[in-house]
Amino acid sequence: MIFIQTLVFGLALGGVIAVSAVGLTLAYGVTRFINFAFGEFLTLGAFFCLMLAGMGLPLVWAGLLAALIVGVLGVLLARAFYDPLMSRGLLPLLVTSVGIAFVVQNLVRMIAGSNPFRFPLPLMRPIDIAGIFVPREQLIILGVALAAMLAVHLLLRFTMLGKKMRAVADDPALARVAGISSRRVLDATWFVSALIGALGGILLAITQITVAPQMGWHFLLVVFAAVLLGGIGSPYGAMIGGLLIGLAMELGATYIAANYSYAFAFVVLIAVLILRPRGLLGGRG
Amino acid sequence: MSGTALQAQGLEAGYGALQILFGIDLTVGQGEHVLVFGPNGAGKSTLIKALFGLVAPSAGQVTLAGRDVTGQAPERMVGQGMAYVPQVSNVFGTMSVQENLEIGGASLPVAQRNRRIEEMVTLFPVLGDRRKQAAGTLSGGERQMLALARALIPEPSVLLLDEPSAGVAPKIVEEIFLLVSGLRQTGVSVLMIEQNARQALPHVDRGYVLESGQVRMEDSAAALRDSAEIAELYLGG
Amino acid sequence: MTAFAKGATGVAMGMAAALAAGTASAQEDPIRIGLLLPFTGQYAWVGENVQPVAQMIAEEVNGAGGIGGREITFVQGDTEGVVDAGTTAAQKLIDVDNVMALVGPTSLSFSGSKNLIIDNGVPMVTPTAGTTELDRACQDVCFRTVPSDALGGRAIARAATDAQYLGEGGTAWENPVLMVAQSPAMVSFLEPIERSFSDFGVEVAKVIEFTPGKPSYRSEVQEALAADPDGIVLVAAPEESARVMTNAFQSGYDGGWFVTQDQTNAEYIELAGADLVNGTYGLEEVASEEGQELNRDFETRYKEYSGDDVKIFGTNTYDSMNVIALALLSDQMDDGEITRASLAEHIRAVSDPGEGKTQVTSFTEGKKALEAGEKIDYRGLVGPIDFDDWGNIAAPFGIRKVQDGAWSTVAVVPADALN
Amino acid sequence: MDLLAFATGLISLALIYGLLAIGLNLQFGFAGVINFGYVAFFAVGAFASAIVTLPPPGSEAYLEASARYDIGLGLPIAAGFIAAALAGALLALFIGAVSARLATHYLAVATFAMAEVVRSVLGNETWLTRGEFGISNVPQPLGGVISPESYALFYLALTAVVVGLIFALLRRLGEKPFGRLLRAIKDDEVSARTLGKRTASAKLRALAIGGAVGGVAGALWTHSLGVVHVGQFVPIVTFQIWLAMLMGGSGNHWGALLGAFVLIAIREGTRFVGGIPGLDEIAAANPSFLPSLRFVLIGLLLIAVVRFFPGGLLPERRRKAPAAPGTAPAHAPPVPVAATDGPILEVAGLRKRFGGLAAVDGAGFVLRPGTITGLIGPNGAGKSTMIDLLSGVQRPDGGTVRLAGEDITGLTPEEIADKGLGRTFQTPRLYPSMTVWENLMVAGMPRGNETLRAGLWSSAARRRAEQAAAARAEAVLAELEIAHMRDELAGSLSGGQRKLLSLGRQMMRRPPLILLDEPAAGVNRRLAGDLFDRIAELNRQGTTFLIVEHEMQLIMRYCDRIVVMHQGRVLAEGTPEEIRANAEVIEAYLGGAVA
Repeated sequence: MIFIQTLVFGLALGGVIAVSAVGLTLAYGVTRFINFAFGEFLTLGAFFCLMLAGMGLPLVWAGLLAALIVGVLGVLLARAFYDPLMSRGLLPLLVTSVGIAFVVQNLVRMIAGSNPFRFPLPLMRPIDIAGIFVPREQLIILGVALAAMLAVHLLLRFTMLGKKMRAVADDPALARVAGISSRRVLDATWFVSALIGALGGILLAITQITVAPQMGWHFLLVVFAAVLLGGIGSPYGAMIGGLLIGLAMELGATYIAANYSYAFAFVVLIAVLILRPRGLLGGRG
Repeated sequence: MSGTALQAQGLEAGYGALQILFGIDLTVGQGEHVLVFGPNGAGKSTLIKALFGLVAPSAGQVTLAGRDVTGQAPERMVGQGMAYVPQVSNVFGTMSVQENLEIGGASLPVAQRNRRIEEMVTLFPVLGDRRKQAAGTLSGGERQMLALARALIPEPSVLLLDEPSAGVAPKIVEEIFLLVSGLRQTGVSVLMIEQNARQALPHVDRGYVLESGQVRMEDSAAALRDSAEIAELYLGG
Repeated sequence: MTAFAKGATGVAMGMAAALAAGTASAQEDPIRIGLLLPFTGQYAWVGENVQPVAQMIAEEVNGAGGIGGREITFVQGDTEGVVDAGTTAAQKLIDVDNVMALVGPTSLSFSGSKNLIIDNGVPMVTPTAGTTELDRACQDVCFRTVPSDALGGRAIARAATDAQYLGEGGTAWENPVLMVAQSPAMVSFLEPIERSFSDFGVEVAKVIEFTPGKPSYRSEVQEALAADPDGIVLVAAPEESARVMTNAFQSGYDGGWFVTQDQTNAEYIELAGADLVNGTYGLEEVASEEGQELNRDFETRYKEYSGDDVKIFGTNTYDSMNVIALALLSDQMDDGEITRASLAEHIRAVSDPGEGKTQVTSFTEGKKALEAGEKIDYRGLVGPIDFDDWGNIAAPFGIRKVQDGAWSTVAVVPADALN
Repeated sequence: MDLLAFATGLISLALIYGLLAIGLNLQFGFAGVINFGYVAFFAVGAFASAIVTLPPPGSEAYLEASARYDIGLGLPIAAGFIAAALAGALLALFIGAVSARLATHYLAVATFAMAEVVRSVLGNETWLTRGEFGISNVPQPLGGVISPESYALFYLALTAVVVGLIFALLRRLGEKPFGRLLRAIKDDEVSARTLGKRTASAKLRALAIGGAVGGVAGALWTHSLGVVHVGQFVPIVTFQIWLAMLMGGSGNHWGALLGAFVLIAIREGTRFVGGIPGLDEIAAANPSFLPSLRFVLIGLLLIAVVRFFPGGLLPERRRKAPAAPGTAPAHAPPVPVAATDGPILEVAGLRKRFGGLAAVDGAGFVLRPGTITGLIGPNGAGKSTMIDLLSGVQRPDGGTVRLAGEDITGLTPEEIADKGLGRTFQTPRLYPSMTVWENLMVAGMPRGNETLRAGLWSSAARRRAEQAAAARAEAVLAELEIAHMRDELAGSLSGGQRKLLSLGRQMMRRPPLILLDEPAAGVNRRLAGDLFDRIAELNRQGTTFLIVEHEMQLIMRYCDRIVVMHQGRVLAEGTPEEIRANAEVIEAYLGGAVA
């Protein structure tokens, strides 16, 4: 009984992680580096949503608009800071992304202050299914997460943009030769990555009730774990990885030690990586 | 032959301090099939890359149907009507055959793209049977076909082929040359570099022999085939 | 210029900037007080909550002519919530800014700056460090206007186990669970609460420690609920507290809650939502009926001043700043000169109880009394503010409860009830 | 106001961060590990040293300090530093074990996660670390003896001595064969392996030293403050260390140290941000405004340093080689191979597939000692793959390779190199950031001299080995006529000079069999001729050669025998005359129905 209950909780947390992980891994697929500033897309998404909702916009619209804004911001950030370094190898990009994370996170604090805000979702009693509590918020999260993942799937499989993204991810040199402007695909990728990140941030805010400047940075580790577990650059891997990490965290907290649940997620990750250095569905490094 | 499709004049290129090409002059007429061959290290690959903008020429000019396209980025070359099929890894392995073809027509309107895909499938029936299959699982010959088809979708005026016989089982090689030869009906001009000269020559109109980054000979395919100089060139004097 | 010279110039320029700023500020006249608190990092909210209250008092002081004509100004010393930054921040405040007193630090930074504070004899009156680690940490210069968690924890256990302190309809808890966040400010409650419950005849069914900063605490809550508690004592920062209570609500829990003085404020109700926290018990340091009234006055005044509700450590800061300001004034009136050493003595002088002393509850009141030549005993929002040898205060506690979206006091636990 | 006291504390802190940056530099700069969890070494060092030196529970000192913790060994402070170094090194070895399996990105994130696990353990295992309470009675060296006023100065001196000592040791190490080897590995690991270098263990040692240095920094830190608390060791510390290292320039320790001083100057200098008109008004409304602005600046700095100072403030300087020894240049004797009358190399049925492509498909041939054999064939015939298989750079899927009768199939490049097979690469794969002389010295140094111990204590025997190698290097420089390039960076050489140097590295080792992959490609004709004359000269002295080359005139002129490969197989074998007359070979080159 407790086990099933834990699974229910783990799935919802996993959904949040999975959405965020898909955003991160999409950008990796095309740009070939792990964006340490990705957590800030989550933070910005939650804050913009909060701000827009505060201005009287219905929550759903506030969320969508916030995601769009963050998507555009993502493109601008990438153009200003990442693009000039694209030819310089991995380390400059990684370090720059850490720098951007510092800047954005602290800018948010400069404007919004340090105290957490409540995410304006009304309190709801859980649904009781044969003694298993299913919180309604979790249903919302799972619903949005599934919709987001489905949207990513449709994008990648059935739109020209998605196919171009996959082509660039598969072989950037060949994509160029085939006449695909990597510039525009890159922009589109950053837009989608940041947008999904923002959506993940809003889901995270629903899960954790509060919105605070450090939320994305803290959550980033878990998202990393999911991305690596699934195999870096593989959106479907990220989805599976996210769900697994969510389950591992809740199961670990329940059955091993609550205060080690982060550590537990990472131990699972490192163990998997030692067995499968490229993650579950990863083809390349 | 009604005009010049592709022309290079005094083309020089290389990698950093290492110069590979020393003043190449070359023309491809409209609808003409031209072979460039020569020993290892002669600069064939660098030539085709310089023509397509993958290597920036340090001097000289490349014109496409009279327009100067020297050093333009490859993705713009495609828009100008030039297509290029690299030697190896020339298909998107994680994507299906159909998707590979769609990528080839990414810049075309949907209707035209679909029409071109159907035309290509007619031209290469094998691809039609494997539309859903991931390109990474195709055989060497099928890959070359897919790569050719993808490059042809936007109806280029000039097609550059980088060693189409590389990495292909010997018995398929002839088949591929026949396929390329069959492209004459579409009117596309072809510039092919190939080491496998003897086997390729019968399928082209004209040939250039490259050595040490310079054009050593230029003649009709038939004349080159019978030249005694060639064997000497390959095996040293 | 060689690369090395460039680098060296960079260092020199940084140092020079530091020097210039240091000397510039030294030539000004105001009395500087250091805010040795985290303003960034995980605990940034602490500094953010304390500073406006301190500023409000400073404006009151400066508006009334300052301390012998000198204004009180603040210098931020951001501890970033880590030890080494806390130490360098303290170094700068003490050595460069030459502050007269410190508001702060938190328990975490105290460990790194303790030697600096003692060696330089800088009086500190911290509103934020209730940790039991400070119970016997330093004499003479260390004071705090927050009772030791040992006392707070005992008050919670006392109230939870005795219906008379739980207001109308309240029933004593028989099977409590204790949930504590693993952060320096919280863990020190753990042992006192657990022990005190036992002392008052009720065993804590389960103690759950949890990592702060996690997105959800469903598993932790599930573990707590498995013990079938009739009440949960929750010790955590507001963010985690809101999360735990929401997760418990979502898991169908409808038992009682008891939180520490950290969450017993209007801010917390807003963060967690009034529906969620309705019926929650909280703790407040109060002396008396009168003290409660003072608290309400402060809440109103602060709202007028900042447009905001009083947040964690607000009342404690009010008392810290008043004690410092009154001690400064008293010290200045004594011989016209203020030193760190004399200030520390005057902190005791203005707050200790005594025969014939005038009891005051604000700077303005105290100033009037001092100018009238009286000796004063500051009594604050948190309690009578009578420091023991180690700078601790003993406070009786008010038990509050969220009713109709606001805290209201249901009982007072007198100091002798905690023995 | 006491600026001196303020500065004292900051300089100590800068030195400690400098030490951390140096440790990270060892791990990243030399072992190539992108460690985003470096703070973990700092943490374990601090806790190890604290726990080792704390008075044991129940002891008098324990009671006096009214301390509260469960563990304390009461050992002297020196033992604490040793424990810290050990703890750091052990953690590094763990990372080393993991890093062998993981690619860069995975490693960056895995180390990042590892640091969080370490922090989690330190925070949770309260019996060991007191968790969130922290330990606050960590003994300070001479704590009771030195007066509190001068203690900060004393500790600064102590820190300077410890850091200076480590710095000097590392510098010394850097000039020794061990340091040269590390720099070579940093530039090109595979090529180092083909010179017989045990790169994996050298990297592991660099990792461990880097870990130990981080641990010592932790010890210095905890004893300076007298406290240790898990809350210190957050990820941002790691990135500050990265910032220090990158600012300084990741090639050298001076840079790392300088970077740390700049970091601390900026980190603490930005505390004085404020007083800008307009800023204070905004700041009044949000107390976190100015403190957060500091971190915005630090973040921007991180971005700017990477973007505009790719080499850091203090780029690596060229090292000048010691003056040439007066002894007469002499050739090193060839490495002896087990005496055999038979062939020096026998290849049989060798196979290697890449995906669907059979690059080498059952090839076999034999090399006689003392010959020069040409390996030719059209593009894609499998020649380069053959060289890679023979030298162990790639593992064959099947078949056997015997060197002087001994089976070397599937051995590692370094093992094969030790057995007496040398090789060059088509692109020379030198160590571009090292000088010509150093390139030769790395190649010529016997393994026993490249140990860590040899770097710290140089015995007479080791000095002799160094001198012998240096003498050989002069001989090779003279013979190749590149003595004037002795102190140039290999990266600044022309294509032809690189090929010469690449041959020169083999001349330092003088293995009995050398495989050359296109030695004349990209080299002008005159120089190519010179190169082949050197090869012929070495051949006269007894070295056997297998040469992949496209320049047919050279092959025909210099080779005793020629092996022709086509489509992964050996198509023909014989003397140059035989090959030139072979119709099959001509067909293979020109294409046609060969198969």
